[in-house]
Amino acid sequence: MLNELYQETILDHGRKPRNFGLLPMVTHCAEGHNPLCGDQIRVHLLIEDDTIQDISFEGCGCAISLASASLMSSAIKGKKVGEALGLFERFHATVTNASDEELGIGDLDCLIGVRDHANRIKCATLAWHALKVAVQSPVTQSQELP
Amino acid sequence: MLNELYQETILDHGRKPRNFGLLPMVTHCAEGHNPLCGDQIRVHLLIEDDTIQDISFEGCGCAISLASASLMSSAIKGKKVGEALGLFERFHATVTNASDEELGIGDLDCLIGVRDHANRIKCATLAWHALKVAVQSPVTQSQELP
Amino acid sequence: MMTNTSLLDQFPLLKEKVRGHRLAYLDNAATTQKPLPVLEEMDRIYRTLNANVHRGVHTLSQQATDAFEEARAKVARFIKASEPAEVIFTKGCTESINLVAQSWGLANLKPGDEILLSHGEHHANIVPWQLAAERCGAVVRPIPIFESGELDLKALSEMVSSKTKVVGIKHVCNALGTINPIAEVVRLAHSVGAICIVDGAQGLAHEPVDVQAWGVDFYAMSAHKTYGPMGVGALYGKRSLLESMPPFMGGGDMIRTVSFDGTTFNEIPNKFEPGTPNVPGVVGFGAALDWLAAFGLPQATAIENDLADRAAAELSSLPGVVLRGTASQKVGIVSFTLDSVHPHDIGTILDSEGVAVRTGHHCCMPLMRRLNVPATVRASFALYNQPEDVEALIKGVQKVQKIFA
Amino acid sequence: MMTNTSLLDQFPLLKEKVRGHRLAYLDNAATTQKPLPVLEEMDRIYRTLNANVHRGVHTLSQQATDAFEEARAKVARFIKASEPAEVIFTKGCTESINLVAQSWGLANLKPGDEILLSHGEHHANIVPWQLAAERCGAVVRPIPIFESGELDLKALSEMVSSKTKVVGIKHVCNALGTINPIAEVVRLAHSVGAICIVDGAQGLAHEPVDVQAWGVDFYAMSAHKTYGPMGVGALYGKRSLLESMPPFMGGGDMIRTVSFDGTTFNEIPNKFEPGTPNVPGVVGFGAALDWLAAFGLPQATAIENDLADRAAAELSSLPGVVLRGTASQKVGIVSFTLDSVHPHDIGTILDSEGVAVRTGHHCCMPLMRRLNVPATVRASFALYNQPEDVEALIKGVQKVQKIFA
Ligand SMILES: Cc1ncc(COP(=O)(O)O)c(C=O)c1O
Ligand SMILES: Cc1ncc(COP(=O)(O)O)c(C=O)c1O
Repeated sequence: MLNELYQETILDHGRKPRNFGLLPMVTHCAEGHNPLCGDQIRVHLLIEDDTIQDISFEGCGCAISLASASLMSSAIKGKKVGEALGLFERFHATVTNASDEELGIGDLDCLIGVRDHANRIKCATLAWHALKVAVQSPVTQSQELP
Repeated sequence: MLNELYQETILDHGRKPRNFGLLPMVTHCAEGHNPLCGDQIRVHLLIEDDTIQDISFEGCGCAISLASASLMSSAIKGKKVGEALGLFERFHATVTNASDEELGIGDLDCLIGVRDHANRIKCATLAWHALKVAVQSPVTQSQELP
Repeated sequence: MMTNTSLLDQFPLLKEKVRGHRLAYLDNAATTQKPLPVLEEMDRIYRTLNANVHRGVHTLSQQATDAFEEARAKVARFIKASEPAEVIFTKGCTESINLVAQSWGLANLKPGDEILLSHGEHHANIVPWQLAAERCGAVVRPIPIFESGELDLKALSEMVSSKTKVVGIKHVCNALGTINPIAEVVRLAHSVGAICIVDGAQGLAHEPVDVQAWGVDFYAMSAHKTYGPMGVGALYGKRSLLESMPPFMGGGDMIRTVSFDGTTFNEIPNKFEPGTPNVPGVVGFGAALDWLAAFGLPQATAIENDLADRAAAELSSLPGVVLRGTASQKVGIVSFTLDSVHPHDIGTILDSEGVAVRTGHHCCMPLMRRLNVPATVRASFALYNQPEDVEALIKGVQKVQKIFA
Repeated sequence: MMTNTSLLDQFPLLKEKVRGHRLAYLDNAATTQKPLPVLEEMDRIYRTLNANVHRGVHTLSQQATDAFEEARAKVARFIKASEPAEVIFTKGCTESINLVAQSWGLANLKPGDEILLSHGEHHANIVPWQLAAERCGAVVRPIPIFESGELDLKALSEMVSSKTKVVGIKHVCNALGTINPIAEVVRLAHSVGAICIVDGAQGLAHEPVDVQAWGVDFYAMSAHKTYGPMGVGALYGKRSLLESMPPFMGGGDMIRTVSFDGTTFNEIPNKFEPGTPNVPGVVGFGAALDWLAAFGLPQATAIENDLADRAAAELSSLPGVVLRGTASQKVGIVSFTLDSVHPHDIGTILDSEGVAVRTGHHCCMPLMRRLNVPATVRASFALYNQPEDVEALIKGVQKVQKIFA
């Protein structure tokens, strides 16, 4: 059961998160916070033509939340905003056991093991929740350089 | 058990309390209140030479508290203040089972049955508590005619 | 009448003897007995998944959290709330009302504002408002009631004004049994922009509750009066109100971040639930509501009203007995006085016959003064009561009459 | 080391399997398991004398009242209070502290007054004071602590001044295990006329309490951390303080008379206990203290400290492990972090091995920031823990290291 959760892919993304850091240009951004373990993930987006042209995230957290943010960023870069949100819905349904569907998108499926650890679902979805808020939170010039 | 509590003497004192009403002259007075059943007993004293020359009470309450007030008033009229308070101590000890002693004073012993009804001890001692406060509460002229 | 004798197996206490007599437990408005399934469910929690909730990463803690949140969903369904987050767990109805008076009250009441409370309210729905009013300069005013125990709706409709900020009413009167017209009271409160808080302590176990249909803003409950455990209650509040309110108490779990420079608060319901909750108690509350729903509220009411009607009829045929509270809409509560015998003495004599009733002001001193009695004797029925309980009550009152003849 | 294996028969949950492994329950600072005698005593109350207290004239109610008041006397004796009336029953330590902050606090705090709280306090002893301070214009200031978790007494002695009105400190730190020097803190508080409130949540089960010898003004407790039930706590307060304080919540039983013209309040402890109390819970609390006293607090502490010392020694020999909290006076709590692995991941992996620990900020966010860690892993011991529990913990941490190698 546990081995399913802490797989090599997750450990790898947790250790070396992809798309970590700042972006040269940002149009949208938001922060997610999980008080249970103190995880904090900030998602930066460059949205043009309703498409996520670029994405990055910063923050600190457990292996699950960092890996999930990293996997998410890889999975949605280049996707339409609506597609990305649709993916979140399917991802959410899968990890909360509401759906049995495999996602088949990038390495996202390797987070399915979180199902057996209900108290870690928040970690696995934190970056996604931040994404959802971010696409509705355009940044102004002043917010860009805090 | 119950018959021991609601004896003829108690019923009689409850129905026709002795020393009920006001006094022509009062030196001390106080009120006792039992929120559980709403009993309210006001004790009036005429103390001269450290002696309870006269006593009366007013109020409303259950048969036990009225009978107890009536019995008390009969028992202590004419007694020294210290004697009366000493009697309260013995009475209290008896009804709370702290002592097995019979009181042998007037009809006070007929209240012993209250022992088996712990929630009525407050009723049986209400007037006594008021007495104890009263002897320390001299009235001023203005308080006498409220 | 429906029979409920087989139920008694679920209530061990009802088979005990008291002062040598079969126990006739007619003090159900004070607290009901709890059926074995509820006791066993609490015991199961302690024995198999005792852990703190919300904060734990380990399995037991997750299981405890799931059971706890499931109970919240049960309470929400039972009172027809639109979502579980509108249910806050407290230690009882009294705390629930204090939460509203202190959190909503202190944040919203201004000098001159009026809080209208029925003259029949329990102290639990008077004193918290007096304490809040004193701090804010608001005024508490009684809504008149009739001698029958019924609310004077016309008087209320004339009292409400732009000054009115709160209207408080109990769903069911613990002293007299009156069922109040909640929907109408809510309508009058809302017509002037006031909130309506309903004290549901005596309602939950006996009357259907539909907070959404009524549109009530707050509904306060106690588990122990509804076949559930002591030390647990709940407050229903509309999401928009709960969200707008400052916290009542501070502590763990109700916060998002804490620092000495400032603290931010969690979402509802957690914002109002600091500290370790009573997990087995809350789960027991949920189990009690399940149990009651399975028995059937209409069945329960039919049994209780039938017994209360019999008791009222027989009592009123006894010389000197005056029934108190004669509203047309009542639950199974019979309150009475007996010419020239103090209720407290009646209570003691009934107790000596194994009949447990409540005597006193029932935490409704203003109501007693309104009725001009120092106290009453109250027999309150639950779904497990039997015709023998009524017989014992009547025999007991006859004995009182003989002693005090 | 003393053996306590036979004890396990009293704790059914400790024999359960979790995720296929023997349960090593090391989350005792969150809540302890409850021995069968405590569970059985609560069940006995429900089954044989379930009734409301204080207000009833019938036998059951009197018996329930007696049991309830006897528990109050037990708590008073356990903490060496001078009389039972100085013990107020609440739903937990959190409510106890809120009671003081809102009742004493709002009545006594003025703009500019200072409330000094140790930097290590639990949110339960910070947030209530922030809420009160905000209303009164008072200021909350942290008392520095050392990296070891020890209080900086010298700093406190320099901070106290005529502005200081409250000094708040926990008896024992739930996150690190530090035992604070209560007598000294009380002395410093009193030297400037401030009151001292002690958060005893983690103290009661592990350290002797003597409120009179310390001279502490308030001591707050939770039953569920002391082998007792959830949903019950207590507040010790000095009679003179409690008497001078306005009520916290309003309702039944806390009043002497109620009318719409004004209300007068009951004496302590009733003034602070409105509504129906948690009778079985309170009696269970008393039973838990009896049980603990019979086992022997020194014996309990010896077992716990021995296991914690072993765990600390073995953990610190593992690469990358940093022990957090190294005070010289500690109870059996071991807090640690592991280089580059987040505590939450450690917790999940330990859970999969049957080891229940707490990971997170332990409701001590300011303390975590002071130690510069987002969270720690905490293993907290109780008197029933076994050497196998330590072994399972160490094996689990080794597994974490292997996975994250
Ligand atoms: C030090 C400390 N204070 C206060 C509390 C709060 O206690 P409770 O949650 O039982 O109200 C806790 C427990 O979480 C604690 O460890
Ligand atoms: C009408 C009413 N309101 C409020 C309460 C208070 O409930 P609790 O004592 O459970 O807090 C009661 C019970 O005494 C009641 O009957």
